[in-house]
Amino acid sequence: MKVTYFAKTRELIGRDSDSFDLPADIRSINDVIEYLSAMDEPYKNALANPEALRFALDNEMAKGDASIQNISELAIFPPVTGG
Amino acid sequence: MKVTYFAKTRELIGRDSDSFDLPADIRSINDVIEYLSAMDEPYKNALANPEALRFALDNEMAKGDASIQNISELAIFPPVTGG
Amino acid sequence: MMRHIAVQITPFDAGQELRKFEGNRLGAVASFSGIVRSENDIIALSIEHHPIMTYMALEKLCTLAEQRYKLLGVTIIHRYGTLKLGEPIIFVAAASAHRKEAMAAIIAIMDRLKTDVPLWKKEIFADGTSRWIEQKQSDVDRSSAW
Amino acid sequence: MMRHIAVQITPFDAGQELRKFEGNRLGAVASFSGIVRSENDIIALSIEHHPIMTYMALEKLCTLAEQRYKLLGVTIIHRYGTLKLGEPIIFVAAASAHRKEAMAAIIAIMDRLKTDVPLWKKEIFADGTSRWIEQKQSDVDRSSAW
Repeated sequence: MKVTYFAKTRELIGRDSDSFDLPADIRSINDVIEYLSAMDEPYKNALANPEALRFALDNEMAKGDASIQNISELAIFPPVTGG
Repeated sequence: MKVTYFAKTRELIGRDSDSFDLPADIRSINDVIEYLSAMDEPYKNALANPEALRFALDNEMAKGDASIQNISELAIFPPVTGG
Repeated sequence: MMRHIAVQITPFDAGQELRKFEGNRLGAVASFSGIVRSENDIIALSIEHHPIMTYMALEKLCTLAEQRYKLLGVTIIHRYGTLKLGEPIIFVAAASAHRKEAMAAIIAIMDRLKTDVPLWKKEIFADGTSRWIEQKQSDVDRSSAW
Repeated sequence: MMRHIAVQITPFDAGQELRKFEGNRLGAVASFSGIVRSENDIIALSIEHHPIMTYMALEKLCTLAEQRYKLLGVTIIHRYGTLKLGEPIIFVAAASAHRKEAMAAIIAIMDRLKTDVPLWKKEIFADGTSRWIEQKQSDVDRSSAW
Protein backbone atom coordinates (compact mmCIF):
# COMPACT_ATOMS: atom_id res chain seq x y z
CA MET A 1 0.00 0.00 0.00
CA LYS A 2 1.11 3.53 -0.78
CA VAL A 3 1.08 5.89 2.20
CA THR A 4 1.27 9.66 1.53
CA TYR A 5 2.01 12.43 4.02
CA PHE A 6 1.08 16.09 3.88
CA ALA A 7 2.02 19.34 5.62
CA LYS A 8 3.45 19.01 9.15
CA THR A 9 3.14 15.21 9.03
CA ARG A 10 5.20 15.12 5.83
CA GLU A 11 7.84 17.39 7.33
CA LEU A 12 8.12 15.37 10.56
CA ILE A 13 8.45 12.08 8.68
CA GLY A 14 10.76 13.69 6.16
CA ARG A 15 9.19 12.01 3.12
CA ASP A 16 6.25 12.60 0.76
CA SER A 17 5.23 8.96 0.64
CA ASP A 18 6.15 5.34 1.34
CA SER A 19 5.22 2.03 -0.21
CA PHE A 20 4.70 -0.82 2.23
CA ASP A 21 3.95 -4.53 2.03
CA LEU A 22 1.83 -4.64 5.15
CA PRO A 23 1.42 -7.84 7.22
CA ALA A 24 -1.96 -9.55 6.91
CA ASP A 25 -3.00 -8.59 10.45
CA ILE A 26 -2.92 -4.86 9.61
CA ARG A 27 -6.58 -4.30 8.83
CA SER A 28 -7.55 -0.71 9.74
CA ILE A 29 -6.01 2.75 9.48
CA ASN A 30 -5.34 2.59 13.22
CA ASP A 31 -3.39 -0.66 12.66
CA VAL A 32 -1.27 1.10 10.01
CA ILE A 33 -0.55 4.02 12.36
CA GLU A 34 0.52 1.60 15.10
CA TYR A 35 2.68 -0.33 12.63
CA LEU A 36 4.39 2.83 11.33
CA SER A 37 4.90 4.24 14.83
CA ALA A 38 6.95 1.14 15.69
CA MET A 39 9.38 1.78 12.80
CA ASP A 40 11.67 4.65 13.76
CA GLU A 41 11.76 7.99 15.58
CA PRO A 42 10.39 10.32 12.82
CA TYR A 43 7.32 8.10 12.30
CA LYS A 44 6.80 7.77 16.05
CA ASN A 45 6.95 11.57 16.49
CA ALA A 46 4.77 12.37 13.51
CA LEU A 47 2.07 9.86 14.48
CA ALA A 48 2.27 10.23 18.27
CA ASN A 49 -1.20 11.76 18.56
CA PRO A 50 -3.55 10.00 16.10
CA GLU A 51 -6.52 12.04 17.44
CA ALA A 52 -4.89 15.11 15.88
CA LEU A 53 -4.47 13.44 12.49
CA ARG A 54 -6.83 13.09 9.55
CA PHE A 55 -6.90 10.20 7.08
CA ALA A 56 -8.05 9.51 3.55
CA LEU A 57 -8.38 6.16 1.77
CA ASP A 58 -8.07 6.39 -2.01
CA ASN A 59 -8.83 10.13 -1.78
CA GLU A 60 -11.90 9.81 0.43
CA MET A 61 -11.82 11.02 4.04
CA ALA A 62 -11.93 8.11 6.52
CA LYS A 63 -11.95 7.47 10.27
CA GLY A 64 -9.15 5.59 12.05
CA ASP A 65 -11.20 2.42 12.36
CA ALA A 66 -11.89 2.21 8.60
CA SER A 67 -10.77 -0.99 6.87
CA ILE A 68 -7.86 -0.78 4.44
CA GLN A 69 -9.01 -3.82 2.49
CA ASN A 70 -8.76 -3.24 -1.28
CA ILE A 71 -7.33 0.24 -0.64
CA SER A 72 -4.30 1.28 -2.66
CA GLU A 73 -3.48 4.59 -0.98
CA LEU A 74 -3.68 5.95 2.56
CA ALA A 75 -3.10 9.71 3.10
CA ILE A 76 -2.15 11.01 6.55
CA PHE A 77 -2.25 14.71 7.40
CA PRO A 78 -3.08 17.26 10.11
CA PRO A 79 -6.44 19.09 10.31
CA VAL A 80 -6.73 21.44 7.35
CA THR A 81 -6.11 25.19 7.48
CA GLY A 82 -6.89 26.57 4.02
CA GLY A 83 -8.99 29.53 2.97
CA MET B 1 -39.81 77.74 0.39
CA LYS B 2 -38.53 75.46 -2.32
CA VAL B 3 -40.35 72.12 -2.55
CA THR B 4 -38.71 69.30 -4.55
CA TYR B 5 -40.31 66.07 -5.75
CA PHE B 6 -38.68 62.76 -6.62
CA ALA B 7 -39.57 59.52 -8.39
CA LYS B 8 -43.29 58.66 -8.55
CA THR B 9 -44.21 61.81 -6.63
CA ARG B 10 -42.37 63.93 -9.20
CA GLU B 11 -44.08 62.12 -12.08
CA LEU B 12 -47.57 62.48 -10.57
CA ILE B 13 -47.10 66.19 -9.89
CA GLY B 14 -45.43 66.64 -13.25
CA ARG B 15 -42.69 68.95 -11.95
CA ASP B 16 -39.26 68.63 -10.33
CA SER B 17 -39.82 71.46 -7.88
CA ASP B 18 -41.89 74.47 -6.90
CA SER B 19 -41.20 77.67 -5.04
CA PHE B 20 -43.94 78.84 -2.68
CA ASP B 21 -44.57 81.86 -0.46
CA LEU B 22 -46.39 79.93 2.23
CA PRO B 23 -48.98 81.59 4.54
CA ALA B 24 -47.81 82.17 8.13
CA ASP B 25 -50.12 79.46 9.53
CA ILE B 26 -48.28 76.72 7.57
CA ARG B 27 -45.90 75.50 10.26
CA SER B 28 -45.20 71.77 9.75
CA ILE B 29 -44.55 69.42 6.83
CA ASN B 30 -48.10 68.09 7.31
CA ASP B 31 -49.42 71.65 6.92
CA VAL B 32 -47.51 71.98 3.63
CA ILE B 33 -48.91 68.69 2.34
CA GLU B 34 -52.46 69.82 3.20
CA TYR B 35 -51.84 73.21 1.56
CA LEU B 36 -50.48 71.62 -1.64
CA SER B 37 -53.27 69.01 -1.79
CA ALA B 38 -55.81 71.83 -1.93
CA MET B 39 -54.18 73.30 -5.05
CA ASP B 40 -55.09 71.16 -8.06
CA GLU B 41 -55.63 67.56 -9.14
CA PRO B 42 -52.00 66.41 -9.70
CA TYR B 43 -50.94 67.61 -6.23
CA LYS B 44 -54.04 66.07 -4.66
CA ASN B 45 -53.31 62.71 -6.32
CA ALA B 46 -49.59 62.70 -5.60
CA LEU B 47 -50.04 63.59 -1.92
CA ALA B 48 -53.27 61.66 -1.25
CA ASN B 49 -51.60 59.20 1.10
CA PRO B 50 -49.04 61.10 3.25
CA GLU B 51 -48.33 57.90 5.25
CA ALA B 52 -46.73 56.47 2.11
CA LEU B 53 -44.51 59.51 1.58
CA ARG B 54 -41.13 60.43 3.00
CA PHE B 55 -39.86 63.94 3.67
CA ALA B 56 -36.58 65.74 4.04
CA LEU B 57 -35.95 69.27 5.33
CA ASP B 58 -32.78 70.86 3.97
CA ASN B 59 -31.49 67.37 3.04
CA GLU B 60 -32.22 65.74 6.40
CA MET B 61 -34.97 63.14 6.72
CA ALA B 62 -37.91 64.47 8.76
CA LYS B 63 -41.32 63.32 10.04
CA GLY B 64 -44.57 64.95 8.95
CA ASP B 65 -44.96 66.88 12.19
CA ALA B 66 -41.51 68.53 11.89
CA SER B 67 -41.47 72.33 11.88
CA ILE B 68 -40.55 74.10 8.65
CA GLN B 69 -39.34 77.20 10.46
CA ASN B 70 -36.03 78.46 8.99
CA ILE B 71 -36.11 75.66 6.40
CA SER B 72 -35.35 76.58 2.81
CA GLU B 73 -36.12 73.27 1.10
CA LEU B 74 -38.65 70.50 1.59
CA ALA B 75 -38.21 67.27 -0.41
CA ILE B 76 -41.17 64.90 -0.89
CA PHE B 77 -40.71 61.37 -2.21
CA PRO B 78 -41.91 57.76 -1.92
CA PRO B 79 -40.10 55.13 0.22
CA VAL B 80 -36.74 54.39 -1.37
CA THR B 81 -35.97 51.35 -3.53
CA GLY B 82 -32.26 51.50 -4.38
CA GLY B 83 -29.59 48.85 -4.17
CA MET C 1 -8.69 53.71 5.90
CA MET C 2 -9.68 53.76 2.24
CA ARG C 3 -13.14 55.10 1.47
CA HIS C 4 -14.61 55.45 -2.00
CA ILE C 5 -18.19 56.57 -2.57
CA ALA C 6 -19.68 57.39 -5.95
CA VAL C 7 -23.15 58.00 -7.34
CA GLN C 8 -22.70 58.06 -11.07
CA ILE C 9 -24.43 57.65 -14.40
CA THR C 10 -21.38 56.06 -16.05
CA PRO C 11 -20.59 52.33 -15.83
CA PHE C 12 -17.92 51.16 -13.39
CA ASP C 13 -15.47 48.28 -13.46
CA ALA C 14 -16.10 46.10 -10.39
CA GLY C 15 -12.88 44.23 -11.05
CA GLN C 16 -10.86 47.41 -11.01
CA GLU C 17 -12.55 48.51 -7.80
CA LEU C 18 -11.74 45.15 -6.20
CA ARG C 19 -8.11 45.36 -7.27
CA LYS C 20 -7.68 48.62 -5.33
CA PHE C 21 -7.87 46.54 -2.14
CA GLU C 22 -5.10 44.14 -3.13
CA GLY C 23 -1.56 44.42 -1.94
CA ASN C 24 -2.77 46.22 1.14
CA ARG C 25 -2.30 43.29 3.53
CA LEU C 26 -5.92 43.68 4.49
CA GLY C 27 -6.68 40.02 5.01
CA ALA C 28 -10.26 39.87 3.80
CA VAL C 29 -12.24 41.67 1.13
CA ALA C 30 -15.93 40.97 0.57
CA SER C 31 -17.89 42.46 -2.28
CA PHE C 32 -21.37 42.55 -3.71
CA SER C 33 -22.50 43.48 -7.21
CA GLY C 34 -26.13 44.11 -8.06
CA ILE C 35 -26.98 43.59 -11.72
CA VAL C 36 -30.17 44.35 -13.68
CA ARG C 37 -31.94 41.02 -14.04
CA SER C 38 -34.82 39.98 -16.28
CA GLU C 39 -37.64 40.08 -13.75
CA ASN C 40 -41.22 40.90 -14.84
CA ASP C 41 -40.09 40.96 -18.50
CA ILE C 42 -38.39 44.31 -18.08
CA ILE C 43 -35.93 45.57 -20.68
CA ALA C 44 -34.26 48.13 -18.41
CA LEU C 45 -34.34 49.88 -15.04
CA SER C 46 -34.45 53.64 -14.65
CA ILE C 47 -32.83 54.80 -11.43
CA GLU C 48 -33.43 58.20 -9.88
CA HIS C 49 -31.54 59.67 -6.94
CA HIS C 50 -31.49 62.76 -4.77
CA PRO C 51 -28.32 64.51 -5.90
CA ILE C 52 -27.28 65.70 -2.44
CA MET C 53 -28.95 63.35 0.05
CA THR C 54 -27.88 60.14 -1.69
CA TYR C 55 -24.20 60.90 -1.28
CA MET C 56 -24.73 62.06 2.31
CA ALA C 57 -26.65 58.88 3.16
CA LEU C 58 -23.92 56.70 1.66
CA GLU C 59 -21.28 58.58 3.68
CA LYS C 60 -23.29 57.91 6.83
CA LEU C 61 -23.64 54.22 5.94
CA CYS C 62 -19.87 53.94 5.43
CA THR C 63 -19.12 55.59 8.76
CA LEU C 64 -21.48 53.23 10.59
CA ALA C 65 -20.01 50.16 8.87
CA GLU C 66 -16.40 51.26 9.42
CA GLN C 67 -16.97 51.63 13.12
CA ARG C 68 -19.05 48.52 13.70
CA TYR C 69 -16.99 46.11 11.59
CA LYS C 70 -13.48 47.54 12.05
CA LEU C 71 -13.16 48.10 8.32
CA LEU C 72 -9.87 49.03 6.74
CA GLY C 73 -11.52 50.09 3.51
CA VAL C 74 -14.99 50.48 2.01
CA THR C 75 -16.33 51.20 -1.47
CA ILE C 76 -19.90 51.99 -2.49
CA ILE C 77 -20.75 52.83 -6.08
CA HIS C 78 -24.38 53.26 -7.14
CA ARG C 79 -25.44 54.14 -10.64
CA TYR C 80 -28.43 56.16 -11.76
CA GLY C 81 -30.04 56.72 -15.15
CA THR C 82 -31.29 54.00 -17.50
CA LEU C 83 -29.59 50.62 -17.09
CA LYS C 84 -30.20 47.73 -19.46
CA LEU C 85 -30.43 44.04 -18.54
CA GLY C 86 -27.09 42.72 -17.36
CA GLU C 87 -25.69 46.14 -16.45
CA PRO C 88 -24.27 46.56 -12.94
CA ILE C 89 -26.32 48.83 -10.67
CA ILE C 90 -24.33 48.77 -7.46
CA PHE C 91 -20.97 47.65 -6.17
CA VAL C 92 -20.12 47.43 -2.47
CA ALA C 93 -16.79 46.21 -1.12
CA ALA C 94 -15.46 46.07 2.44
CA ALA C 95 -11.98 45.18 3.65
CA SER C 96 -11.14 43.99 7.13
CA ALA C 97 -8.53 41.86 8.87
CA HIS C 98 -10.98 38.95 9.08
CA ARG C 99 -13.56 37.51 6.73
CA LYS C 100 -16.41 37.60 9.24
CA GLU C 101 -16.30 41.39 9.61
CA ALA C 102 -15.88 42.06 5.88
CA MET C 103 -18.86 39.86 5.00
CA ALA C 104 -21.09 41.18 7.79
CA ALA C 105 -20.31 44.75 6.69
CA ILE C 106 -21.42 44.04 3.11
CA ILE C 107 -24.67 42.50 4.28
CA ALA C 108 -25.41 45.36 6.68
CA ILE C 109 -24.57 48.03 4.07
CA MET C 110 -26.86 46.41 1.48
CA ASP C 111 -29.70 45.98 3.97
CA ARG C 112 -29.51 49.59 5.19
CA LEU C 113 -29.06 50.94 1.68
CA LYS C 114 -32.45 49.47 0.72
CA THR C 115 -34.23 51.76 3.20
CA ASP C 116 -31.91 54.65 4.07
CA VAL C 117 -30.61 55.98 0.77
CA PRO C 118 -32.83 58.14 -1.49
CA LEU C 119 -32.70 56.10 -4.68
CA TRP C 120 -35.71 54.90 -6.64
CA LYS C 121 -36.03 52.24 -9.33
CA LYS C 122 -38.51 52.16 -12.19
CA GLU C 123 -39.09 49.10 -14.37
CA ILE C 124 -39.10 49.79 -18.12
CA PHE C 125 -41.00 47.39 -20.39
CA ALA C 126 -40.65 46.55 -24.07
CA ASP C 127 -43.93 48.31 -24.97
CA GLY C 128 -42.65 51.61 -23.64
CA THR C 129 -44.62 51.51 -20.39
CA SER C 130 -42.96 51.74 -17.01
CA ARG C 131 -43.71 51.13 -13.34
CA TRP C 132 -42.07 52.40 -10.15
CA ILE C 133 -40.89 49.61 -7.88
CA GLU C 134 -42.54 49.66 -4.44
CA GLN C 135 -40.50 49.28 -1.26
CA LYS C 136 -40.76 45.74 0.11
CA GLN C 137 -41.73 45.11 3.72
CA SER C 138 -39.04 42.39 3.85
CA ASP C 139 -36.40 45.03 3.05
CA VAL C 140 -37.72 47.26 5.83
CA ASP C 141 -37.65 44.36 8.29
CA ARG C 142 -34.14 43.32 7.30
CA SER C 143 -32.82 46.87 7.57
CA SER C 144 -34.31 47.48 10.99
CA ALA C 145 -32.39 44.46 12.30
CA TRP C 146 -29.12 46.46 12.20
CA MET D 1 -24.93 27.30 -14.39
CA MET D 2 -21.36 28.58 -14.54
CA ARG D 3 -18.85 26.75 -12.38
CA HIS D 4 -15.17 27.55 -12.22
CA ILE D 5 -12.84 25.76 -9.79
CA ALA D 6 -9.07 26.13 -9.78
CA VAL D 7 -6.23 25.16 -7.45
CA GLN D 8 -3.22 26.92 -8.86
CA ILE D 9 0.25 28.22 -8.07
CA THR D 10 -0.09 31.23 -10.41
CA PRO D 11 -1.73 34.49 -9.34
CA PHE D 12 -5.29 35.22 -10.47
CA ASP D 13 -7.14 38.42 -11.27
CA ALA D 14 -10.14 38.71 -8.95
CA GLY D 15 -11.51 41.54 -11.06
CA GLN D 16 -11.43 39.45 -14.21
CA GLU D 17 -13.13 36.58 -12.39
CA LEU D 18 -15.86 38.95 -11.17
CA ARG D 19 -16.41 40.34 -14.65
CA LYS D 20 -17.26 36.87 -15.95
CA PHE D 21 -20.55 37.14 -14.06
CA GLU D 22 -21.56 40.45 -15.61
CA GLY D 23 -23.94 40.78 -18.50
CA ASN D 24 -25.58 37.55 -17.47
CA ARG D 25 -28.70 39.04 -15.87
CA LEU D 26 -27.87 37.19 -12.69
CA GLY D 27 -29.12 39.81 -10.26
CA ALA D 28 -26.63 39.40 -7.44
CA VAL D 29 -22.96 38.48 -7.27
CA ALA D 30 -21.15 38.22 -3.94
CA SER D 31 -17.43 37.64 -3.67
CA PHE D 32 -14.71 37.13 -1.11
CA SER D 33 -10.97 37.57 -1.48
CA GLY D 34 -8.51 36.32 1.12
CA ILE D 35 -5.17 38.12 1.10
CA VAL D 36 -1.92 37.36 2.97
CA ARG D 37 -1.85 39.79 5.88
CA SER D 38 0.94 40.79 8.21
CA GLU D 39 -0.03 38.74 11.24
CA ASN D 40 2.66 37.43 13.64
CA ASP D 41 5.35 39.34 11.69
CA ILE D 42 5.28 36.84 8.85
CA ILE D 43 6.84 37.68 5.49
CA ALA D 44 4.97 35.02 3.53
CA LEU D 45 2.64 32.03 3.70
CA SER D 46 3.48 28.66 2.22
CA ILE D 47 0.38 26.74 1.16
CA GLU D 48 0.33 22.98 0.55
CA HIS D 49 -2.55 21.03 -0.93
CA HIS D 50 -3.52 17.47 -1.79
CA PRO D 51 -3.33 17.45 -5.58
CA ILE D 52 -6.40 15.24 -6.08
CA MET D 53 -8.53 15.62 -2.97
CA THR D 54 -8.44 19.42 -2.89
CA TYR D 55 -10.10 19.72 -6.27
CA MET D 56 -12.62 16.98 -5.38
CA ALA D 57 -13.49 18.70 -2.09
CA LEU D 58 -14.01 22.04 -3.85
CA GLU D 59 -16.28 20.36 -6.41
CA LYS D 60 -18.33 18.92 -3.56
CA LEU D 61 -18.53 22.32 -1.84
CA CYS D 62 -19.76 23.91 -5.08
CA THR D 63 -22.42 21.28 -5.57
CA LEU D 64 -23.71 21.74 -2.02
CA ALA D 65 -23.77 25.53 -2.35
CA GLU D 66 -25.43 25.45 -5.79
CA GLN D 67 -28.25 23.31 -4.49
CA ARG D 68 -28.79 25.04 -1.17
CA TYR D 69 -28.58 28.64 -2.40
CA LYS D 70 -30.03 28.31 -5.93
CA LEU D 71 -26.82 29.59 -7.42
CA LEU D 72 -26.56 30.51 -11.08
CA GLY D 73 -22.78 30.55 -10.98
CA VAL D 74 -19.93 29.84 -8.60
CA THR D 75 -16.17 30.37 -8.69
CA ILE D 76 -13.56 29.08 -6.26
CA ILE D 77 -9.87 29.71 -6.86
CA HIS D 78 -7.31 28.70 -4.24
CA ARG D 79 -3.59 29.20 -4.64
CA TYR D 80 -0.78 27.08 -3.28
CA GLY D 81 2.98 27.61 -3.07
CA THR D 82 4.70 30.57 -1.40
CA LEU D 83 2.62 33.75 -1.24
CA LYS D 84 4.04 37.06 -0.06
CA LEU D 85 2.26 39.68 2.05
CA GLY D 86 -0.55 41.30 0.10
CA GLU D 87 -0.90 38.44 -2.38
CA PRO D 88 -4.38 36.98 -2.88
CA ILE D 89 -4.80 33.42 -1.52
CA ILE D 90 -8.38 32.65 -2.34
CA PHE D 91 -11.26 34.05 -4.38
CA VAL D 92 -14.84 32.85 -4.03
CA ALA D 93 -17.77 34.28 -5.98
CA ALA D 94 -21.40 33.22 -6.11
CA ALA D 95 -24.18 34.47 -8.36
CA SER D 96 -27.86 34.18 -7.63
CA ALA D 97 -31.09 35.98 -8.46
CA HIS D 98 -31.12 37.60 -5.01
CA ARG D 99 -28.46 39.10 -2.78
CA LYS D 100 -29.37 37.05 0.28
CA GLU D 101 -28.59 33.72 -1.40
CA ALA D 102 -25.38 34.93 -3.05
CA MET D 103 -24.03 36.28 0.23
CA ALA D 104 -25.08 33.27 2.29
CA ALA D 105 -23.39 30.97 -0.24
CA ILE D 106 -20.07 32.82 0.06
CA ILE D 107 -20.17 32.62 3.84
CA ALA D 108 -21.06 28.92 3.83
CA ILE D 109 -18.38 28.08 1.24
CA MET D 110 -15.68 29.90 3.22
CA ASP D 111 -16.75 28.29 6.50
CA ARG D 112 -16.80 24.79 5.05
CA LEU D 113 -13.58 25.32 3.13
CA LYS D 114 -11.79 25.96 6.44
CA THR D 115 -12.47 22.39 7.59
CA ASP D 116 -13.33 20.28 4.54
CA VAL D 117 -10.65 21.02 1.96
CA PRO D 118 -7.14 19.53 2.30
CA LEU D 119 -5.07 22.69 2.26
CA TRP D 120 -2.47 23.64 4.87
CA LYS D 121 -0.84 26.99 5.60
CA LYS D 122 2.63 27.57 7.00
CA GLU D 123 3.82 30.93 8.29
CA ILE D 124 7.25 32.02 6.99
CA PHE D 125 9.27 34.47 9.11
CA ALA D 126 12.03 36.92 8.21
CA ASP D 127 14.70 34.85 9.99
CA GLY D 128 13.99 31.86 7.76
CA THR D 129 12.01 29.90 10.35
CA SER D 130 8.49 28.71 9.72
CA ARG D 131 5.49 27.37 11.61
CA TRP D 132 2.46 25.37 10.48
CA ILE D 133 -0.83 27.08 11.31
CA GLU D 134 -3.06 25.01 13.60
CA GLN D 135 -6.76 24.57 12.86
CA LYS D 136 -8.89 26.87 15.02
CA GLN D 137 -11.76 25.50 17.09
CA SER D 138 -13.80 28.55 16.04
CA ASP D 139 -13.43 27.48 12.39
CA VAL D 140 -14.60 23.96 13.27
CA ASP D 141 -17.61 25.35 15.13
CA ARG D 142 -18.54 27.72 12.34
CA SER D 143 -18.26 25.01 9.70
CA SER D 144 -20.39 22.53 11.60
CA ALA D 145 -23.21 25.09 11.66
CA TRP D 146 -23.90 24.40 7.95
